[in-house]
Amino acid sequence: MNDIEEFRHNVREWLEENCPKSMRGLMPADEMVWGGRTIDFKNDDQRLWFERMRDKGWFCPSWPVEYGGGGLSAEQTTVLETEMRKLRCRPPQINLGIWMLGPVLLEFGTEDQKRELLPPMARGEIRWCQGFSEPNAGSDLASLQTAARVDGDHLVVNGTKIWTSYGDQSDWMYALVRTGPKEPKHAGISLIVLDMKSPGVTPTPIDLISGKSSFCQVFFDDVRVPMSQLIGEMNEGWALAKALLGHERRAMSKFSEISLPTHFSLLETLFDYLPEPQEHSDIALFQRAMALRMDEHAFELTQRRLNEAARARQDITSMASIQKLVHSEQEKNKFEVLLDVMGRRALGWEGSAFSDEQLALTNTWLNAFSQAIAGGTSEVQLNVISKRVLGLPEGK
Amino acid sequence: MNDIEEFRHNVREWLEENCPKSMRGLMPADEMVWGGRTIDFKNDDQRLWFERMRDKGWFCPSWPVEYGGGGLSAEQTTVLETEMRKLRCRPPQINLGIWMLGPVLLEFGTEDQKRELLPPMARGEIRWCQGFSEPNAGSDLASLQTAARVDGDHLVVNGTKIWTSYGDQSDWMYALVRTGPKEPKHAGISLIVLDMKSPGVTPTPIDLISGKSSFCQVFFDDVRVPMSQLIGEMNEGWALAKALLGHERRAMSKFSEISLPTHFSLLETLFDYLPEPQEHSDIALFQRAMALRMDEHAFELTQRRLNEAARARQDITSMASIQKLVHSEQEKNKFEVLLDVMGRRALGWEGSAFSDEQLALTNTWLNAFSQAIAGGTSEVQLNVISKRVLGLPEGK
Amino acid sequence: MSLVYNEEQQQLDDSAREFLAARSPVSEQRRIRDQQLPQGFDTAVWQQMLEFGWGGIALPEAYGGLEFGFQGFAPVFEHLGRNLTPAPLLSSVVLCASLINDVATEAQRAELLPALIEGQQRFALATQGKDRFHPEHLDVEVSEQGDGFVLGGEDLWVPDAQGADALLVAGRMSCGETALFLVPKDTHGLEIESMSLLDSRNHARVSLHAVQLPAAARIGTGDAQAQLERALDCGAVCVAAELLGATAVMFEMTIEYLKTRTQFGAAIGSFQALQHRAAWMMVDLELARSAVMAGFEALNDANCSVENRQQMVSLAKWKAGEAAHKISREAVQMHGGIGVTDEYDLGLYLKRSRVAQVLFGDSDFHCERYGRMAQQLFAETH
Amino acid sequence: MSLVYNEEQQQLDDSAREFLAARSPVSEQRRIRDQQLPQGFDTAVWQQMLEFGWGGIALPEAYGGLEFGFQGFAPVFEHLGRNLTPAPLLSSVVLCASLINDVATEAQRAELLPALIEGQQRFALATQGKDRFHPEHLDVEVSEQGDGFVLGGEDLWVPDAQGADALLVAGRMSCGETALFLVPKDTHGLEIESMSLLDSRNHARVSLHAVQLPAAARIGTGDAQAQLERALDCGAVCVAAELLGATAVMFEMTIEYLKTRTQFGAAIGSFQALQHRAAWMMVDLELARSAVMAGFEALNDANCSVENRQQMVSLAKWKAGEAAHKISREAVQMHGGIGVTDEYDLGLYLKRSRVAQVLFGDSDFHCERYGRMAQQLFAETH
Repeated sequence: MNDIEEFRHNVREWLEENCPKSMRGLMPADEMVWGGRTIDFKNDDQRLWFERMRDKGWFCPSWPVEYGGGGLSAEQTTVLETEMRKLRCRPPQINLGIWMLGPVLLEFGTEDQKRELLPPMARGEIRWCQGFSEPNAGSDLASLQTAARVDGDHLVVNGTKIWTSYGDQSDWMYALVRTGPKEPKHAGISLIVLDMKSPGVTPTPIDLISGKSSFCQVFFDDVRVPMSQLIGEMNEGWALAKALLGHERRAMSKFSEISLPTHFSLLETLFDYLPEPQEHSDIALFQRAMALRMDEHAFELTQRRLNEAARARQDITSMASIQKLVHSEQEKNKFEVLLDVMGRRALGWEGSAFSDEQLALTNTWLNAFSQAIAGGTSEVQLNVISKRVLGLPEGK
Repeated sequence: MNDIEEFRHNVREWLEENCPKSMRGLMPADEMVWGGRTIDFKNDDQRLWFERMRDKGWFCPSWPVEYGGGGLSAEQTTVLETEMRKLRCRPPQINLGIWMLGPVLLEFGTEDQKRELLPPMARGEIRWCQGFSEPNAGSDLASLQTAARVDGDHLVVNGTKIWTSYGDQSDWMYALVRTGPKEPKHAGISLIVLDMKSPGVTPTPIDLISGKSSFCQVFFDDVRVPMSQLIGEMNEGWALAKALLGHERRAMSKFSEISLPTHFSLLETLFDYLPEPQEHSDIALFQRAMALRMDEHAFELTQRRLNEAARARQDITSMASIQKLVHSEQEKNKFEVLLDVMGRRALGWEGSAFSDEQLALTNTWLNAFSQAIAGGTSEVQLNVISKRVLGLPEGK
Repeated sequence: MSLVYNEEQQQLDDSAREFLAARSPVSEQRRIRDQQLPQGFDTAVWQQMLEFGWGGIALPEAYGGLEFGFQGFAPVFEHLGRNLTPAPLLSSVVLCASLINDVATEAQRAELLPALIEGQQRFALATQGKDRFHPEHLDVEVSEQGDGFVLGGEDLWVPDAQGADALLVAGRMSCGETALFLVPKDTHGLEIESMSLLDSRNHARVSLHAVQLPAAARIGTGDAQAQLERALDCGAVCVAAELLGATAVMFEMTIEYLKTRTQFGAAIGSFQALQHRAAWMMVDLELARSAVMAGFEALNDANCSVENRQQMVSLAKWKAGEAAHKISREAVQMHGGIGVTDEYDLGLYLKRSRVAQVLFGDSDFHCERYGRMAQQLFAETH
Repeated sequence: MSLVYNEEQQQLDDSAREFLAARSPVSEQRRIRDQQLPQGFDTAVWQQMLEFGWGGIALPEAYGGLEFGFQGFAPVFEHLGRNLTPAPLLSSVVLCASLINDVATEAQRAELLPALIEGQQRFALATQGKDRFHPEHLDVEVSEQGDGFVLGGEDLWVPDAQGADALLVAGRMSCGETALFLVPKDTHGLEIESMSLLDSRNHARVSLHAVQLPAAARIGTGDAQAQLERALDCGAVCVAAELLGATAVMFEMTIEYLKTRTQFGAAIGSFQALQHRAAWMMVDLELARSAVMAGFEALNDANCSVENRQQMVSLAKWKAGEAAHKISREAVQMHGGIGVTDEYDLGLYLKRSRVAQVLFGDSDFHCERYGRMAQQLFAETH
C-alpha cells in the first residue's frame, strides 16, 4: 500500500468513526450549520462533527497548518473529499469565507492579514458575507459606486450593497469598493474586509415577491475601515474579484451537491393532479407539461454527457453558461406549467385552505424568477454563449 | 345634389354600364392583366374593361390630362375608388409604373421625362419592374453596389439586381444605382429608368425552395443608359427611393385588397384532417392549432380595430410594422401546424399521390418563409417597432 | 358596436382613469394588503364608485341604472386592472345584479336591483368548488322541503364573500335544473372562511350545511343555467379587461425601465435582444386589446348566438391571459433584481394577474371552448 | 455504455466523415435530385458503404457482421444527415436485416443475412399506409390458403421500395398475430409506384393485390409484433441521428453566415437579437445530441425494459425533431433572401428534415408515447 492509499485508508477509518450517522446524507436547508461568533447547533451530533473536523483542521484541509488548515497536499485533499462524498458526510459547516475569500487571501493577502484572518476563519469562528452587487450595478458589476476615500490610515466607506445573503447574521464582510476614478471603471476598484459591527453599517433584510428572504441590503454611512484591511493593492481589486468569483462558481456547485433542493418533480405533481386527463383541455395541458419534462430530461442527459466527456478529458468549459441558462429557464417553465396543472390549488399564499406542499410549490414558482436573474442573468449567459462559445462578433 | 354627389352618381352609372360582370370580385393570380408592350388578355371582358378605363384616363385618374391621366381632383379620385370598391370592380390592369414610379416622376421628373414616360404608362403600354435589392444589399438597401459611371451623355451600368418581380417579362425598369462614392453611402445613389431590351441586360429567373418563382436576378454588363433617363439629380436618388418605397407600401396594400390570396383556412384544414381527434397526441395537436387560430383571430380583430380607429381619425401609422410582422410570422406558424395536422399527406412535392390542394398547401408553407423576409424582414419590423414606436434608444 | 370606444365609454374611461389614479393607486393596494383588511377593499373608494353610477352601467334606468350597455364596463375594468384596485363591482354588480336582472321576478328585481346599484346591499355569487372551472358543474345540491328548500355544498370558492350581505347561490335542483337562491349572511348553516391567495383579496371558502330556505329565497323560476353561463361570461370578459389593464402597466413599467436603467454604459433598452422582445410584448398587448374589445362587443350584442358569444368571450379571456402570462414573465426578467423585490410594484401585478388568469376559466379551458364553438359554427355554415 | 463515443464509434465517425465529405457531398444530392434517379441514391456510394462494413455494424460476426452493437449507427447516421446522403442503409440493414436477425429461423438467417450485409440483396420494409404513424397498426391482411398465404393491402408508404430485390411485408394474420413475409419484386399482384416527396428520395406507394405466397415466404414463426416495434424504434433513432446531423449543418451554416454577412456596416452576427437566438439554437442542438445518444444507449442495452426503451427512443426522436424544426426555421429566417433560393443548400436540408420529422412518428406521437411510458414507469415505482 503506497502512501496515498494508506492515507485513504486512515481517512476512511477516521470518518467512519467520527462522522455521526445523522451527519450523513443530504441536508435540509434548516439543518445547515453556519460558522460564526455564535453558532446555532440543533443537536449534539452537529456539534461533535463540527468540533472534530475543526480540530483536524479539515474545514480547509489544503491550507497550511500555520493558518489553521489541515496542511494536506492537493492529492490528499482530493482523497478526503472523495471519501467524504462516498460516506455522504455533510460539510460540518457552511462558510463563505473559507470557500471564497480564503483562497484569495492565501494568494494575495499580506503575511499579517493571513495570520490575523485565516486562523479564526479556519476554526469556523467568523461568519462571512459578500458585498459585491449594488442597486445600480447588477450584471455590470464593475459600475459599482460604493465609495471608500482615504482618511489617514483609514478608508471611509459610504454607499450601499444589495443581495448580500445573510448580511444581518454575518460577522464580517468582504466587499468591493470604489477607491479610484470612475473611468476606466475597472481600474478604480479595491477589495476590503470589514467587521459588520463597525459603526455605520446597517444591514436590512429584503422582502421578495415570494416573501421573506435571506438577502439583505447593507448601508454604509461613514464606516471607518483600517487601511490594514485592504486586500491586495489599492485600485487593483478587480483582478481579485474575478478570482473570487471563480471560487463562487465552484462553491455554488458544492452547495447544490450537498443541499437538499426544494425539489418538485414535474412528473409527480402532474400525475398527482391529472392522473387520467379526460377533458381535451386537460389532455392538451398534460402533453404540454410532458414536452417540458422531455426537455428537462434531455437537459439531465446533457449534464450526464458532459460529465462523461469531462472524464474522457474532453474540454467542456464552454458549456457552463449553457447549464446555468437552461436550468433556470427550465425551472421557470416547469413551475408555470405546474401552476396550470394545479388549477386553483396553485393560487394560495398561506393558510389552511391549501396544503403545505401546494403553498411551497407556489412559493417556489415565485422564487424561480430570481434564479434566472441571480448569479448572472439569462441574458448574460446568452451573451457569453454567443460571443465566447459561438464566436459571434462584438456589436459596434 | 352638389357637384361631387353628381360626380359620384355619374361614376356609379358609368361603372355599372361599363365594368363587365366578370370583372368584379376578387381576382385569382392568373387572371391579372399586366399592362405592357404585349398584353395577354384571356377574354373579351378583360380587353373591354382595360380599353374602357384606359380611354377615360382612369388607370391613373388623378394625373393631369396632358400626361394621359384622368385629371380628377383628389376628392373625385376618392369617389371613383370608393365606387369601384363598392361594385368590387377589379383593377383593369396591374402596373408598378403607375403605382410606384409615376407619382415620383410627377413630383421629381423633368418636363421632358414626364411627357415621354407618363402617357404610355398611363395607357398601360409599358410593363415596369423594379431594380432595388442586390445580393449584398438586403435590409440595408443603401449599401447597394451596382455602379453607373458617366461616359459622355450616357451612364454605363454594371452590376446586378435581385428579387426583381417579373424582370424577364417587363419592358422597362426603374433602378437605383451607385453614381457616387460609397461613404457616406446614402449620398452616392441615383435613380434611373432603362429599357430592358438595352444590350447588356440579362434577366434570369430565380428558383426558390418552393420551385419556380416570378423573381429574377438581373445582370448589367456595360449597359448604356442615356443621361436623360436619370430621374432627379445625380447622387440624390435616395430621397426619391424613399418616396417610391412609401408608394410601395400603399401599392402592396392595394394589391392584397384586390387579389384572391392563395388562402388556406387553418380551421378548414384542421376540421378536414382531424374532425374528431381521439388520440391524446391528436387532441394536443388540435388544441395547439386552435391556439394559433385564436392568435390569428385576435390579429384579424386588430386589423378591424385599427380600421375603425382610422375612421375615427385616430393616428394608427405606428401600427404598420406590427401588421407586417404579425401577419408573416403567423403565416409561418399556421403552415407549420397544418403540416403537422396533415401528417404524411403534407410531404408531397408533385405527382398524383397527393391532391392538388395538399401539394399547394405544402408549397405555400415553403413560400411563407419568403414572406417574413421580403418587403422588410421581421427583424427590420422589430427594430422599427422598438425604436420608432416604443422609443427605445439606439444602440451605441 | 365597434372595437373602439364610443362616447359613453370614453367618458367612463376618463373618469375611471382620473378617479382611480387619485384615490386608489397601487400604494393603496399595498396598504390594504399589509393591513389585512378582511373585506379586501377600501369601502370609501367603493362608495365613490357607486356614486359615479358604476353599479348601474349595464342595468335598466327603471331601477336606477345608466343603461349604457355592457360595454361600459370595458374602460372601468381596464382601469381597475391598471391600479390593481380591488372592489366588489365584479361580484356584486356584474355577476349578481346582472343575473338577478336576467332571472328574477319583476317584484324581486324592483326590490333588489336598486339596492345593489346604489350599494346598500352587496352580494357575492357562489357556484363552484372544483379546482377547475366548468360552468356546467354546480357544487350545491338543492332538495325541496315543504314550501322551502334545503341547500348543501362544501368548499365553494367565492370572491368577496367575506362581508357580503347575502350570497347568491346557484344550485342543482333534484330535477336537474339550475336555480338561484339568496342566502343572507347570518343564515344558519352558512359558513364563510377567508382564504389567503396570492392577490391578497377577499376570497373565501363557503360551505352550506343543510341550509334551510323559505320559498321566497329562490330568485326567479325555471332553469337558470343559460343565464348563469351568460353571467359567468360577463365575469370572464371583465376579468379579461382587468388583465389587459394590469398587463398594460407591466408593459409600460418595463419600457420605462429599459429607457432609464443603464448597464455597461448604455440604457439597457438599447440592447437589441431586449428591444425585439419588447416589440413582441407590444404585439401581444395590442392583440389582447382587440380580443377584449370584441368580447365586450359580443356580450353587448343581443343578436349574438350563444356559440358565437362563447367563442368571443373565450378568445378575450384566453388572449388577455396569455398576454399577461408572457408579459409578466418578461417584465420581471427584464427588471432584474429589483423586479423580484416586494418593495417594487411589479410583484403585485404578477400575483394578481396569476389569480385573474385562473378566474372564470384558464387559458386551457378557453382554448378548448373556443375550438368547440368554432367547430360548431363551422359545421353550421359548411 | 455511455453518451460519448467509444473507440469503435470514434473510428466509424472518422471514416464516415471523411468518406461522405469526399464522395457524397450535398452537391451530389442535388445532382441525384435533378437527374431524378428512380432509386434515389448513388449505387457506387452505397457499394462503398457496404465495403466499409456498415451493413454489418449491428449484426453477428457469424453472418459476416461486425458485431459493434447498435450504437455504431450513431456516427454513421449523423454523417449521412450532415451530407444529406440518401442510402438504403436504414431500409435494408437497420430495419430489414435486424428484423430478420430477430425473427427468422436459423436457416433463413444464414441464407438472407450475408446477402443483406454484403449488399447482393436489398430489401425494403412495408408495414403501414395510414397518414399517421402507429406501430401497432398494420395495413396488410393475411389469410392462409392451403400451405401458403394471401396478402392484401393498399397504399403502403415504403421508403426505398423502388428497385429493392424484395419487400419485407408485415401483415396481420387472421388470428391477430403479426407475421413477416418476403415478397420478391416480381411477384404477381405487387405494385410499386414512385412518389415524389419534398426530399426527392426513393419513396413509393406499394399495394398488394391478393398476393399469393408459398409457406416458405414467411420469415420466422409466431407473433413478431414486439420485434417489429423494436425495429421501428431502431429506425426512429437512426432517423433522429440523421436529423441531428442535418440540424448541426443548418446551425453551422447559420453561424458562419452571421459572421460573414454584413449589413449596416457590421456583421449581422454582431446584432444581439440574432446572437441570443443563435445561442438558443445551440442549446437545442446540444440537448438533442444528448437525447439521441441516450436513444442509442437504450437500444443497445439488452437489459432495458420495453417501456424504458420506448421512452428513450421517443425522447430522441422528439427532441431531434423539435431541434430540427426550430433551427431550420431560424436558419432560413437569418439567411434572408439567399436562404429561400433553391441554389443555396439550406432548402435541401429543410425539406429532408421535414420528411424525417414525420418518419417513424412525429413529435406529437413521441410526446404522447413518452408520457405514457413515463406514467407506467412512475406507477411501477410509486
